[in-house]
Order: sequence, then structure tokens, then C-alpha cells
Amino acid sequence: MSIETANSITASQVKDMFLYVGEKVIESKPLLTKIDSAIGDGDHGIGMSVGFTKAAENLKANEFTTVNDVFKTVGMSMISSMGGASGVIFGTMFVGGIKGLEPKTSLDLQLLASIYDKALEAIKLRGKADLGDKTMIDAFQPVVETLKVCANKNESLVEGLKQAEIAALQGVENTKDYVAKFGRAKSLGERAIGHQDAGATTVSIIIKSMKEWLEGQGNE
Amino acid sequence: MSIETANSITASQVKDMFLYVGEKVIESKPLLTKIDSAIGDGDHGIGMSVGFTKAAENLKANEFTTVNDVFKTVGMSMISSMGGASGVIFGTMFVGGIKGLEPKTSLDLQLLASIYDKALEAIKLRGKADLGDKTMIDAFQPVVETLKVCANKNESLVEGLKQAEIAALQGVENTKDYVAKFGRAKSLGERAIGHQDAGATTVSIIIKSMKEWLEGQGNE
Amino acid sequence: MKKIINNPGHVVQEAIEGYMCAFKDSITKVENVNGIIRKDLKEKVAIVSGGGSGHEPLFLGFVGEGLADGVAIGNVFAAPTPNTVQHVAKAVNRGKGVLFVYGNYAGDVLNFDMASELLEFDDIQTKTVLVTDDVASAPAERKGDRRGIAGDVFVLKIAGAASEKGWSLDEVTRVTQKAADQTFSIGVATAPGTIPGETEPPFVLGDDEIEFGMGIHGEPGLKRTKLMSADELTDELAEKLLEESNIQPGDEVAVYVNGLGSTTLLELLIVNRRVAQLLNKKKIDIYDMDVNSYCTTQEMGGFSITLLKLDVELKELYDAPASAPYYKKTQKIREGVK
Amino acid sequence: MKKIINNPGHVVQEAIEGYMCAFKDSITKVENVNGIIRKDLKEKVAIVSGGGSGHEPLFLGFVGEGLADGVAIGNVFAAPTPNTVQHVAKAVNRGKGVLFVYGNYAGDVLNFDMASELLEFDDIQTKTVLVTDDVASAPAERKGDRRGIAGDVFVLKIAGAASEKGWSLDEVTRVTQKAADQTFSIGVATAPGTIPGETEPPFVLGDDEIEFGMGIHGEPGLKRTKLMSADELTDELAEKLLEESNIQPGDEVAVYVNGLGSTTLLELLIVNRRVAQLLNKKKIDIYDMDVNSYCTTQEMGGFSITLLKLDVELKELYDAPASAPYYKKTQKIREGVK
Ligand SMILES: Nc1ncnc2c1ncn2[C@@H]1O[C@H](COP(=O)(O)OP(=O)(O)O)[C@@H](O)[C@H]1O
Ligand SMILES: Nc1ncnc2c1ncn2[C@@H]1O[C@H](COP(=O)(O)OP(=O)(O)O)[C@@H](O)[C@H]1O
Ligand SMILES: [Mg+2]
Ligand SMILES: [Mg+2]
Ligand SMILES: [Mg+2]
Ligand SMILES: [Mg+2]
Repeated sequence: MSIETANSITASQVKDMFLYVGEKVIESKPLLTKIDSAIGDGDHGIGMSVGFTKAAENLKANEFTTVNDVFKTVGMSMISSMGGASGVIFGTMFVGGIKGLEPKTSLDLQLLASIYDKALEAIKLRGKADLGDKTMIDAFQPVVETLKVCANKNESLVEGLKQAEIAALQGVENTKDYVAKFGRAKSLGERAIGHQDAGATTVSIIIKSMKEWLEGQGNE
Repeated sequence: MSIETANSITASQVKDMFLYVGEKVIESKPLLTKIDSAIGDGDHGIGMSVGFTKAAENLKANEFTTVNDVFKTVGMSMISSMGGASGVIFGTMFVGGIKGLEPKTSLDLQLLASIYDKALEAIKLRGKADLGDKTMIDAFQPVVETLKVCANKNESLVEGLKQAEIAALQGVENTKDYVAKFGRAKSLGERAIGHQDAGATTVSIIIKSMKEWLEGQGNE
Repeated sequence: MKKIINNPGHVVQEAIEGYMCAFKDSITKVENVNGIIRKDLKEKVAIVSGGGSGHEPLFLGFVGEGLADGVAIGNVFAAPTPNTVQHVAKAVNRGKGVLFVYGNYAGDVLNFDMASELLEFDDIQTKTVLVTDDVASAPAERKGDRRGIAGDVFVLKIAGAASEKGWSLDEVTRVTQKAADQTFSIGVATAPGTIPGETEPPFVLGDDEIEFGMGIHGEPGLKRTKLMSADELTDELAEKLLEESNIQPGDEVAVYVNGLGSTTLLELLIVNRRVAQLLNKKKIDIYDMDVNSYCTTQEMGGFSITLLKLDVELKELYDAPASAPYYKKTQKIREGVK
Repeated sequence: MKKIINNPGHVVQEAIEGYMCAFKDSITKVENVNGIIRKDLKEKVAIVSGGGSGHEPLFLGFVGEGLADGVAIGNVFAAPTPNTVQHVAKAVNRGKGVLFVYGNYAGDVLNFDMASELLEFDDIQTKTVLVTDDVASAPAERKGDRRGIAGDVFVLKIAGAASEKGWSLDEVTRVTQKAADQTFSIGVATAPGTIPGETEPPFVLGDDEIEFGMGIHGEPGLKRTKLMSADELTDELAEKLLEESNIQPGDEVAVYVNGLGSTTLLELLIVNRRVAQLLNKKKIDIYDMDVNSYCTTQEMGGFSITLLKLDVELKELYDAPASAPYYKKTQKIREGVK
């Protein structure tokens, strides 16, 4: 059975998937810089690159038997290397969902949905932002909801991510209409309208490249 | 008899002449800035403008009966307002030649030649520069020599200045071939070659506009 | 913009190395993180500041007597990581607690807060005062939402002085919060600064355009206008600043005119002259003035004006000596202090 | 370049006014001329410095204890007038004579010399030490012909300290001349600075071009090259600097890395790190390091490195306290000074 239609991937494959995701986010550095420059301080691309570079370093240095450790390694790499709002926020996207989770050796759509669901909650607790505040939450919350719906329908991991990507992109679009309440863009008021949020864009890139990796695995 | 062919002008006319000269030098500010920027620090035009503005102020505030006082007013205005190398050097061009000179009520070519001759000496003493050092001396010394020759030939003031202007312009041309030994351009070495000296250019503008004023008076 | 750097990713680390070379007699680097602390730590409440780098001499230049005991440094314009803050706090803690004083930015709040949580496990008590001086970033009724800009200097000065007096964490926090509540700034940008390694500036201003209220990371401000004279510009900024503050005729203020990077001291002094004239006209007493470029945005052009409204307690703390590599204050001889 | 000024012709006067507003407790303006003097003048040899403005905080920021007793300020990049120098010297003279310390430029020499002549009539004895640190401006055998750049800071520091000791004019002159003889600098420019009121910069550098040895008024330097890394650039400059100086392994030096205006402290610290590495490698002992932008050329980009070769006498004077609005030195605790 190809991964494309598989219901789960091993911890080691999760590692490979996030290595690929990291490459794609690092490639998007100029785009993210440009978006953050328009209404923020222009460092989001740099920050995400630093975080995923560190994550890749730490992922490559180890063999992983549990999904928990892969998520923890990615998240802690970000928190300890990036700084900025996104260091804590995107770090929490990876570590926030595995707190108290029993060790898992493989990842399926159910597990991904529940990890990200808990992570979303943790992000909201930490950052005090909510849907409509022009943050990464505007992309991440629809992602989580879509993953949950697809998981309930017992769809494959890659199908879930395909749907989630669409939801994420819609979320990014939505941020254009919002006034920022958090982060460096918040002082902009009405003037932020028309510009998409950098962090939300990163969420969409992460989800898109998770899907791509799974598809690529399927095609090989 | 028109001034153009006159052998002398009154102190009050000397005042008017230097007011006109001042206007012309101030008009040349952008040119002098450009020339000083190429091999100096770019402030020569500003400095000369400050000096002649102050001179005009002090000239206009007074009536003059002696040529000495006109020259002294122009020179002291420069020394006390300009600063820079050219404050002392161009100030000395006007005060250096009247030291110990008995009061004169009119200016003829003989007197101008002798005033500038003494001024040239004073400038050399003060600045320790000589012909060929890429300074205003390269224009001023030919001016003085020409004025002396014309004075010996009993030519008119305007004719003397006409000849002097040609000598000055040749002097400016010559500075292009010299390495600077004084002023901010001296560190340039060979690289100053090809560029004319700012102060020498100012000398040529002064002489040219003295001539123009006399001609203008003659035509009126 | 040409930057004199080696690798954009090593800028902060190498700058800290160079800083240590110059000032190692009075400061120490915290191992493994971009943190710097005083050598002569006292038995007192510790003051920890920090934030993104790129604003030098803030924050790293302000470690010393009467100022910060330690600073946590992030990458350019990025808050320091929680473990950087944590390690700095642990290094300066003398059992009397740690006060965090830093500018109010989402990233800094997230990271310092996370550090506080981590420090709880180390049994180190922390309190926080956010600097919220930029009146262009939120209206007066949301003073607590405002960003922190050059006002950092005043608030840190007060915190450091209070801690040197041996006050308790609660007392140091109280008076520092008072200083933060009484600090108001406004800025104007004339040209952008660039992050090392980036080739494009984060914003573009026309040849004769300036932007009022722009933030120190290039956050968009209140409005764009044509370049005006120093006096017109200062008048308009100062009027807005007073409007958005609670400063009244008869009040006493400390004034700080801050250059953003490439605006020259010559220009800043011209602005300062006008600020003094204006405050005199408004019968606001000038207790002290400082003009410098303590809080920069790389080579950004422009300046900000900061006012700290003083009372008897704040004046005494303001006047206390301070000595860090890039901020020194000797006791001033005051003729006829009110 | 946007300048925050009112009238280009009033820049210096208004800046001095703004300066007085901020620092009037320690300095006084000399009437009718652009001169500034200390308030707490001592019965000692007076140190007078000065030169064109545009290099702020030099010279006006260096008036105070252990530095200049007075400064004569010219227009931007133009030497002060003889009567400005004369009035400043008269105001600070305490009957023990006046030492002029300033950078070696034709304009400054002409005006200070003319002032000396005028001061003879006032029965005030003057001596002169020219700062000639810029190794790019003349070869070693003509050290006395070199221009003065950031080395002003060190030479002035020594002169001020010597005069505070109550030494005679001859003695203060001797040791200050020794400091000038032992001070060596070299600079590099990455971008021009503009004179207020001018619309064109005085020179143009390509997008990836820099110029070695350019002077602090934009005087052309030794060569143009492509922009390089901070380390490569520092290595090349420092090698040239050492070549053109008499500094040998085993010597002790004070180091100063000076920003020209818009180059950030972050960059200067990276340069300083490399300077320290290089001197260590060459076994030249670093007695002290400072990194700042004391001697600017408006918003010019680039930096210079200055070395002062020390002996026992100079070390003591170097370490003496100094306090002016823009330069403060507190006694340093030296662990195991040689
Ligand atoms: N409180 C918050 N909650 C969720 N996301 C946030 C919050 N604050 C900021 N963000 C996200 O972080 C992004 C900015 O990240 P980044 O530019 O790296 O940090 P900084 O704002 O410190 O410069 C924003 O685009 C937004 O999506
Ligand atoms: N020692 C000197 N003797 C004669 N002329 C001099 C001397 N030094 C400088 N000059 C003249 O002064 C001019 C420069 O004047 P200016 O730019 O106003 O002063 P600065 O050199 O102080 O910037 C030079 O072009 C040169 O002609
Ligand atoms: Mg950002
Ligand atoms: Mg010049
Ligand atoms: Mg940031
Ligand atoms: Mg000049």
C-alpha cells in the first residue's frame, strides 16, 4: 500500500516529512519576508528559516521511534532558536499537542488531528489571540477543523491534508480582511486590511508541504 | 569718460564692484561645490557664499571714502565669517595688500596691482604654498603679474582686468596638471590630476566679475 | 544597504564577541545563550531587560550599575528565546527576585512569559513591567497596549536606580510601573533601516516623504507627509505627544531626543532646541534633557521624542548615578532644585 | 538625503542652542562666537580643540573634565574662524597658557595660527599639537603631514588628563605631542555623508563598492574595491595600519573602532571582534578597547580603526577619569596591570 493511501506513517517517516517541510519553508523565506515587511517587521521569513534549520539539525542527529519525539524535537528546536513571536507560537504548534500524550510509534489522521487540536488550544492560551485577529490561528484553526472532519470520515492522511491545505489557504485569504490585534501589525489598524498575515501563510506552507511529501512518497 | 576707459574708480564704486563680484561668486556656488567635491570636501562654494554674503552686509551698511576700507571690510568679513582654509586665504587676498597702505580715495590699475601683489605675498607667507601646489595661488600669481605688466604699460583698469582674467583662466587650467600639496586635496596625490582647483576657480570668477562690472558701467 | 558583516546568521553572536572584547572588565557573557550580565552583581532585586537586537546600543550597552543587571538578546528584531531569558535571569538572581523590563511586543511578551514559567521551576520569582511609551501605536485609553520605543531608557533607568536602593521586588516593580505609566514617546521616520543579510529595506519612503509614528521595527505609523523643516516637524510631533499624554502645564519632565540611526547629532540637537522652546512656552518644566541615539533601528533615519513625567520619588531615582558601556550618568549638581 | 534642519545657514548655531539646552549645567557658550567651554574651569593649562562641525559628537561633545576646556566650532567641514578660536582661548585661559589640539587640516592650521597671533596681543601663550593619525593620507616618513581623524579622541584624552595633573604648558605639550606621534588610524567608506543644505553627496560609490582610506570630509582614499566580509575588510585595514605605524609585537595599545555615521554599532562590534583577534595573533597587547561613533562625517557609512601605542606615562593619563556630555570614562579596575 502506498503512503498516499496509507492510513499511517512511521515516526521515522514523520521525521522525513518535517525535514521536507523545513526545506519548503526555508525556500519561502523571501516570500515570508515580503509579507511580514508589508505590515510587520520583515523578519518572519528569517525566523522560520532559523527554526526549521535548527529542527533539521536536531532531527538529522537522531533516530526516532516515537512520533512524540519528532514533534517535540521540531517544536523545541523552534522555541530554543527562533525567538520572536513565532518562536513560541510555531514551537507550540509542535510541542503543544503532545503534552501528556502516550508514546506513539506511528501517525495517522486521527492522531494528527488530535495533536493539532491540542496545539491550537495551547497557542490560544499562550498568545491570547483568537480567530479573526489576523494571526496564524486564522489558518491553523480551519486546518484543525478540517483534519477532524476528515478523520471522522476515516479519510487517508494525504486526503486529510489535501482538504486542510484548501482550508488553510482560505484562512490566509481571510486574514486580508482583518485588522491585526496581535504582533507587530496590530498598530496598523485599518491599514493592515488587504494584506495577508505572515504566520498564517507559513501555516499554509507547512500543511501544503506535508501533503506534498506524502504525495511524493506515494508516487515513488 | 566712461569707466570702461577710465583709469580709476572711486571708493564707492569699488564697493559697488565688490557687491557685484559677491553676487557672481554666490551664483557660482553649485559649480564651486562640484569642483571642491571632486578632490576636496565640497564646501568651498558654501564658504565663499558665506564670506561674500557677510561682505555685502557690511559693505551695504557703510559709506566708504577710502579704497582701503572697502578692501578691509571685504577681507575682514571673510576672515570673521567663513572659517575653512579659504576664510583666511581669501580674506588675506583683500586685507593682505592694504596693510600699511596710506588712505586712497580711488583705485587705478597701478594701485590694484600693488595691493594684490602685497596680498599674494601675505597669502604665501600664511599658507606656505607656492605656484604649482594646486591652490588659488596658481590663478592669483598670474593675475598679479599681468596686472603689473598692464599697469606698467599704463593700460586702463578694465583692460588690465581683461588680460588678468585670461591669465587667471590659464592658471586654473594649469591646476589640472598639478598634484595638490595643501588643503584637503593634498592626500590625493596623482589622483588629483585632471581636476582643477576650487580656490583658483574662485579667483578667476572674482577677476572676471570685476571686469564685467567695469564693462557694465562703461556700457551704461 | 552595505552591511559590514560576515554571515547574516552570525551577526548577533559575533557582535556580542566584539562587545565582550571591549568591555570584559565590567560584563560577562552567559554561557551558551546570547545573554550579558554585570560582573559586580549586588545583593538586590535583579533587573533583566532585553529584546530583539538591531537597536544597539540598546539593550546590550545598558548592562551596569543603576541599569540592567542582565540582558537577553534576540536576533535582529526578534525577541530572545525563553531559555535565553531564563539563563540570564538565573545568572543575575540573588534570591531577591527578578524584574523584567522590556518593550511591549507580542514576541517579547510570549518569550519572557514562557521564561517566567520556566523560572518558577527554579524557584525564582519574576515580575514584569512593560514599556508602553509609543503614543502612535494605540490611543490613550489603551496605554497598556502601546509599543515600547526609546522610553526603554527612562524606565530602565528608574528600575535600575530603585533596585540599587535595596528595595523589595514589589517596591521596585511599583515604581518602575509608575515610570512606565508616565513615559510617552513619538517618532518620525525619514528613511528605512535594513536587517543585515536582507537586500531590500522593509519599507520605502519617497524622496521628500516622511512617516509620523513609525515604529522601531518599521511598523507603519500614523501618516505620511512631505518633509518639513525641523521646527515644523518638532512642533507637530510634540503637540501630538502632549495631547496623547497626561502632561500638563506646571509638570516637570525629563526629555530625551533619540536618533533612529543615521540622523546626525547635529540634527537631533536642532530638534532638541525646538522641544525646549516648546515646553517652555507651554510652561512645562524641563528637569533634564538628553540627546543621543540609544534606541536605533539599524541605519534608519528619523528621531523620537520621549517625555518622562516626574514626581519627587522619580526625580531622585532619575538623578542616581548609572554606569554601563553605552550609558553613563554622573550625579548632577542641581542649582535650586524645586 | 533628507536632513532635519531649518535653514542650512543656521545649522551650527541652532545645534549649539539645542546642545546648551541639554547640557547647560556643565557647559557655557562663549558670547558672539560658536565656542563652548566648561563651567568648572580649573587653575591649569587650558586645552582648546575644535574644527569644522559635521563630525558630532566631536568636537562640541568633548568639553569637560579630563578633555577639552573649550572648543571652537566652524561651519560644516570648515575650520572655525580665527576670532572664534581667539575668544574661546581667552575664555578658558587661566594664565597658565593654552594648548591647541586639533586635526591637521590646512584650514584649521591657518585659522588656529592666526588666532595664536591675535592671542599674542592679549599676552596669552599658546602651543599647538596637531593630530596626524590617518595613515592613508601620507607615508610614514611624512607622519606630520597626515590628516587627523578619529585619533582626535585619544590625543585629546591624553592632553586633558595631563593638564588636569597641573603640569606646565611645556610638559602638557610634550606628552600630547608624544600621544599624537603614537596615534595611527585608517578608515574605509561604504557610503557618502551629505552636507546639510546640499542635495548631492560629495562622492558616489557603486552598490558594491567601498573606498579604503577615505578621509572624514570625503577626501579620496587609497583605492576602491568590492565590498568584502567584515573579517576580510578588517584584516586588510589592520594590516595596512600596522605596516604604516611603528607598533611591534609586545607593544601595548589602546584600540578605538569608530563608526562614520550610519554604520551600526552591531557592525562596529563585529569589526572590533576581528581587530582583537588580529592583535592577539600578532602578540600586540590590548590595553583597552572602545567602540563608538565619536568622529562622524554626517551619515557617512564606514568605520576607522585607531591605535594608540602606550607607555607607562601614557597609560596613566589614558586611565584618568574624563567626563563630557558625549565621552565619559570612569576609573577602570585593572586586574594585574603590567
Ligand atoms: N499572539 C499571537 N497568537 C498567534 N499568532 C501570533 C501571535 N502574535 C504573532 N503571531 C503570529 O506570528 C507572526 C509573526 O511572526 P514573526 O514575524 O516571526 O514575529 P515578530 O512578530 O516577533 O516579528 C504573525 O504573522 C502571526 O501570525
Ligand atoms: N595653503 C594654502 N594656500 C593657498 N590657498 C590654499 C591653501 N590651502 C587651501 N587653499 C585654497 O583653498 C581652497 C579650498 O577652500 P575651502 O574648500 O573653502 O576650504 P577647506 O579646504 O578648508 O575645505 C583650495 O581650493 C585652495 O585653492
Ligand atoms: Mg516579524
Ligand atoms: Mg573645501
Ligand atoms: Mg520580529
Ligand atoms: Mg572644508
